[in-house]
Amino acid sequence: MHDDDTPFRTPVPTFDRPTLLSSCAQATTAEEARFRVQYPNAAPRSSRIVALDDGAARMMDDIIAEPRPAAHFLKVAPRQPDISPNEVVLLRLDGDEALLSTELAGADVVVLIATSAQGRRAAEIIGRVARAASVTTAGLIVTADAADDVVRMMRPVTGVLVVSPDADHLAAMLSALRA
Amino acid sequence: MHDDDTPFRTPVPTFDRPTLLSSCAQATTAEEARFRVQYPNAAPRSSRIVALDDGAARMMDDIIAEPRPAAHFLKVAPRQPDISPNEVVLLRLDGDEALLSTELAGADVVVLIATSAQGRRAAEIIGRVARAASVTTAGLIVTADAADDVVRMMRPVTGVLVVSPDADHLAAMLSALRA
Amino acid sequence: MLTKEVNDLLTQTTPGTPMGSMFRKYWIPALLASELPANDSAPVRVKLLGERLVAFRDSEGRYGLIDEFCAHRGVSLWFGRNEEGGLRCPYHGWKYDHTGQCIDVPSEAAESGFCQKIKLTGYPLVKIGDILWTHMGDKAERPPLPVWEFCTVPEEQTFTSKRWQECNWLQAMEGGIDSSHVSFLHSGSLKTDPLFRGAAGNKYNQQDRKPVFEVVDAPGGLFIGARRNAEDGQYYWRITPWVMPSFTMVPPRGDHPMHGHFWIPIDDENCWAWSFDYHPTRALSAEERQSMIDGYGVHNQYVPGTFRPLQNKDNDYLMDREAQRRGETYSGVWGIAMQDASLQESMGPIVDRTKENLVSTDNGIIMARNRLRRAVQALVKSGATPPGIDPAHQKVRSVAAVLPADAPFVEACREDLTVRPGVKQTSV
Amino acid sequence: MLTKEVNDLLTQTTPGTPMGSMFRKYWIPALLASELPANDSAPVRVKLLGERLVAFRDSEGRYGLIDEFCAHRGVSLWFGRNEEGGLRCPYHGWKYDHTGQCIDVPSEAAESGFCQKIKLTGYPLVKIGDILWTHMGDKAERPPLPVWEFCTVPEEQTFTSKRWQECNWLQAMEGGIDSSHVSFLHSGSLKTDPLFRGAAGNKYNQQDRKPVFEVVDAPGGLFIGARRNAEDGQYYWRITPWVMPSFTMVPPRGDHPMHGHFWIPIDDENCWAWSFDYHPTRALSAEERQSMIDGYGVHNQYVPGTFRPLQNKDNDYLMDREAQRRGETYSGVWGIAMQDASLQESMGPIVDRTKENLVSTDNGIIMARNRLRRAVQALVKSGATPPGIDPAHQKVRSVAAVLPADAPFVEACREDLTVRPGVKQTSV
Repeated sequence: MHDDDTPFRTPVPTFDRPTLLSSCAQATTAEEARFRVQYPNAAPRSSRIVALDDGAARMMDDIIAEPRPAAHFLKVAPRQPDISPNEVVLLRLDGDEALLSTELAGADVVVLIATSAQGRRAAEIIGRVARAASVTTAGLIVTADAADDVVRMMRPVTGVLVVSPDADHLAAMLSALRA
Repeated sequence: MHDDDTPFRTPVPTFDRPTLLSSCAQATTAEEARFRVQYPNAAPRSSRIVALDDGAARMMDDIIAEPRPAAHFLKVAPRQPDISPNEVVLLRLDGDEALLSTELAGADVVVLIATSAQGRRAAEIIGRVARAASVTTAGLIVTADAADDVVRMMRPVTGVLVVSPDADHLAAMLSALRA
Repeated sequence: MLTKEVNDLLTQTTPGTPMGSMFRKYWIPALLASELPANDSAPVRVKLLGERLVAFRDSEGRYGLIDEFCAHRGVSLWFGRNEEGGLRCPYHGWKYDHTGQCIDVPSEAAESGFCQKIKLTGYPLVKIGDILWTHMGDKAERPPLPVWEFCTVPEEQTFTSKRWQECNWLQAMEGGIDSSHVSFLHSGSLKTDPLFRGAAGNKYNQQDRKPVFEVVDAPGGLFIGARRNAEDGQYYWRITPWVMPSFTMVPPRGDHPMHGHFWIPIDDENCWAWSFDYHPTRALSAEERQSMIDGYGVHNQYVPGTFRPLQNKDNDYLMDREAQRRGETYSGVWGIAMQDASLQESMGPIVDRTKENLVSTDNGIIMARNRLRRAVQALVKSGATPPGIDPAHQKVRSVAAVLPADAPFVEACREDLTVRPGVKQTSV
Repeated sequence: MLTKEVNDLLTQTTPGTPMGSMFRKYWIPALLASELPANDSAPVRVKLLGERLVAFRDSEGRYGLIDEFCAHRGVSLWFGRNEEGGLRCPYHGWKYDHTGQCIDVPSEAAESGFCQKIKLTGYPLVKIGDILWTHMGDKAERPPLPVWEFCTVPEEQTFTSKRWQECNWLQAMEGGIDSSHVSFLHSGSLKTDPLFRGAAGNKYNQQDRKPVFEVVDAPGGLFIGARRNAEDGQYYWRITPWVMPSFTMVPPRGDHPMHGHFWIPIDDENCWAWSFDYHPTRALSAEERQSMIDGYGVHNQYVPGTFRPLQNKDNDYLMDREAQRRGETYSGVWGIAMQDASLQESMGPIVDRTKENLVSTDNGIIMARNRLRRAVQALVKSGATPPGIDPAHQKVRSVAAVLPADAPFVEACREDLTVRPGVKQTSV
């Protein structure tokens, strides 16, 4: 089927439309804008930020000065004991170990950070398990290079991907998403 | 004659009326409202507030904390020497005696306060003399009961009558009337 | 006059204001049921008490009154698609049910449950009579549903309209309890309006243009009696009930339908004047209903397709100086409703009551303001339930009657001032 | 969401504001060349970045963009007489040349040299393509003239329009980089708009309504890729370039002309939405040009004699609920341009971004805001030249392409995303 199989119909705008009291003319003044959304209309979100490699872990350390109570900052542990094909061992900020399966329970979004393809295996597991659990994933690749291999690693495991040479997008993204 | 003897005529509103610059549309904006009445447009009023009975006198004492320079607060004196059928002896706040005839001279409004029918005779004289002198009278009956007898006493001698169980209407009325 | 503080207290009803909190204790009219005529019909923008809302009727017929703006990026949901059990924002497809709960965020996996975290403010909408009523306050303190007689009689006995009035609710409402202007402003209309003329009582109005007022406190508000001289030393009384915060009824004339108003804040500078006509015991005649549709009585004509009066401030209310000169209308403006509205709008968006000069015949207004002030302050101080919420307060009628000279009017008309199902109004 | 501080930083562009200083670093579109059609034609009022200006074309054909108000008594020079090499105030005859220099004060002796002491602000106006461009910043730091492809191709290959949009520039611009709304808001238009329909790529849009986004930093701004499933495990990519501060291009469809936008602040609550259509290698057909004039594609119809859209907030954008129900338009509003503008205006004059709830598909917008914030702060801190001024940054094109599953789209389309004179666009 082609789109232009649909017969083309021109709507005819006319002038005989009244201005309703409820019209947008009333809807978009600066005065009334003050009264919009007077209450919290979204529950707090719970996010997991996972540094997949050493460069990503350093970046993460740089931004966690700002307190983000609803976010867990995690790093892929250097040693991965062979627990299960669906498990990754992570390290909390305080150095304690945490399991991927535990962290995913109750998470709304997982943000994966990569500066290289070093974390390929962990990325693959996190992406697969998060998808099975219907947890949204976002990826941030911070690299000045072309980064083909990192894109290839991250694309299948994330729902949206951001590529930038600048580390400060991480803080901007977390803040924008209320993470 | 019946009202509906008048032939019925339907005015025909039309759309061909221009909006003049001087139209009400310009006359009723919030911005221009600031510029209304920039000067005192009414001379001070002089009022006499008369408590007709003991309950009314106690009520009056409660509200005169607020200074009202244009108001004279008066109570009907317990002893009424037989001076004239058109005279009532009143007591000022400081306890001095004052005559109704003196107080009515220069008064704009007389507010009579009653909580019972105790002051019937004084009310009758004040109402009659005030009407003869073209001084407006208002009555306030403060009572939780049906108060038939108080209404019967006050109605013939006042131009407007307020009946309420709450004493605080007195202050509201005096303030509203700039008394 | 009022101090600036009290004027602000009584006129401001946006969220967080004391009077706004008080209005949010009541069931108030939100829109005409005819504005949402069918399941999945077009959503309607509603602004009440300064809040921007959108009303819709979903595929199952459930009414919703929710925040107008999508939680995602703030787009107006008036542009939304009302279909398949909810209102969907046309920008990125977020969808809300009739309670304001987000039920779909297409960019997120349905299983993620993300949408459950998003909830817009939602208020109930309940159809009683011709009106969809809402309660914008705390759900836990929702009062009983309204029982006003005009909206609980059979539908053939009642008619409701609403019009946009371009001023603060309080000065509009004050017109409803101000009987002393009838002999002036509306004097022409008593002769010509099909919903007024012919009543025996009209002659008292016209013979005695200086009524005397009595204002009597009532549990739900006030009764305002205006008496005029009648035959044999008796008085012709016209009794207006006012129930807090803003319900008023006009005293009846003959067997004409009874009418009254609700005055509901849109925001601080606009209000809805709701106007109803009903007869307690009989159907409205076809002629009466047509007169109401045509804008007679307390109703009005409209700019087509809107609730804005045909006569409005942009066309000087179609003022006719010749009709004014001939005495057909006292102010030159046609119709009871617009005679009132034109003058009230001319007072400014929020009249500055520090500058007014009241006289003693204004005592009905003075008392009403004081009742409102007391109720608001009691609510703020101790959470006291304001008058008018108790269904017993709502079961009132207006009265027109000839009474003996010394009869206290409230006592003499105790039963007549109360709703009595199956008994017609007391009228002259 | 953004903090209030950052929202203010990005949305305010009047003189002295940080973002206002940044906009004043660029050449920006000021008016259509057709608005000043001839020497000594009528002057035109222009408001840009909160500054009130008047544009005119003098007797020698020199363009001037100067302060709107006469230095003498503040009269608007829009009332002026454009004659004999300058614009003369009609009040007392003061006259200004195209640079804003006062060249005559009739009340003073010419010999006094008084007029030389009077100088209004004046900005350059340069015609490139259909547009008169201006630079409102420091003359000493004037950058190279703009080299955007749409205004440097031969005139028969290009068409430009502008429309007034009644909201802040940033929320309008954000619509231009928000690819995720296309499958919803514009879904009807893909079927019916003569400037879109028939492209092979349209089917991917309609088959896969959940695109996946990748956002890639570029020297001048961003590339935003939206991928949808195509045949044989490949992806259909639509790539939107954004060049700072506010240039966006829509990915092409088939051999239809390419289009895009500039979003230029009028003041903080209004902006110009500039819309262009061009083909890199062929003349626009008569039918295409007529469709653009008729308001199809990214263009729109006007209230006659103005640049205000025929569909505007005062008439609810001529919303057609029946067309919405039939699915011809998703929101009931006709035309791509007004579909966007209606929703963006409904968000309020300056949307309060502290209250929004972004999701991860909004990352294009998140990144763009962060780039703007960084550039403004770098400008304030160290005077750093913002991205988008370098002519190399301006030589971009949008792309629509089917690529292998694992290809990074910017690398795979490096050449296609760059202006190549004589080579047509890469499109599906």
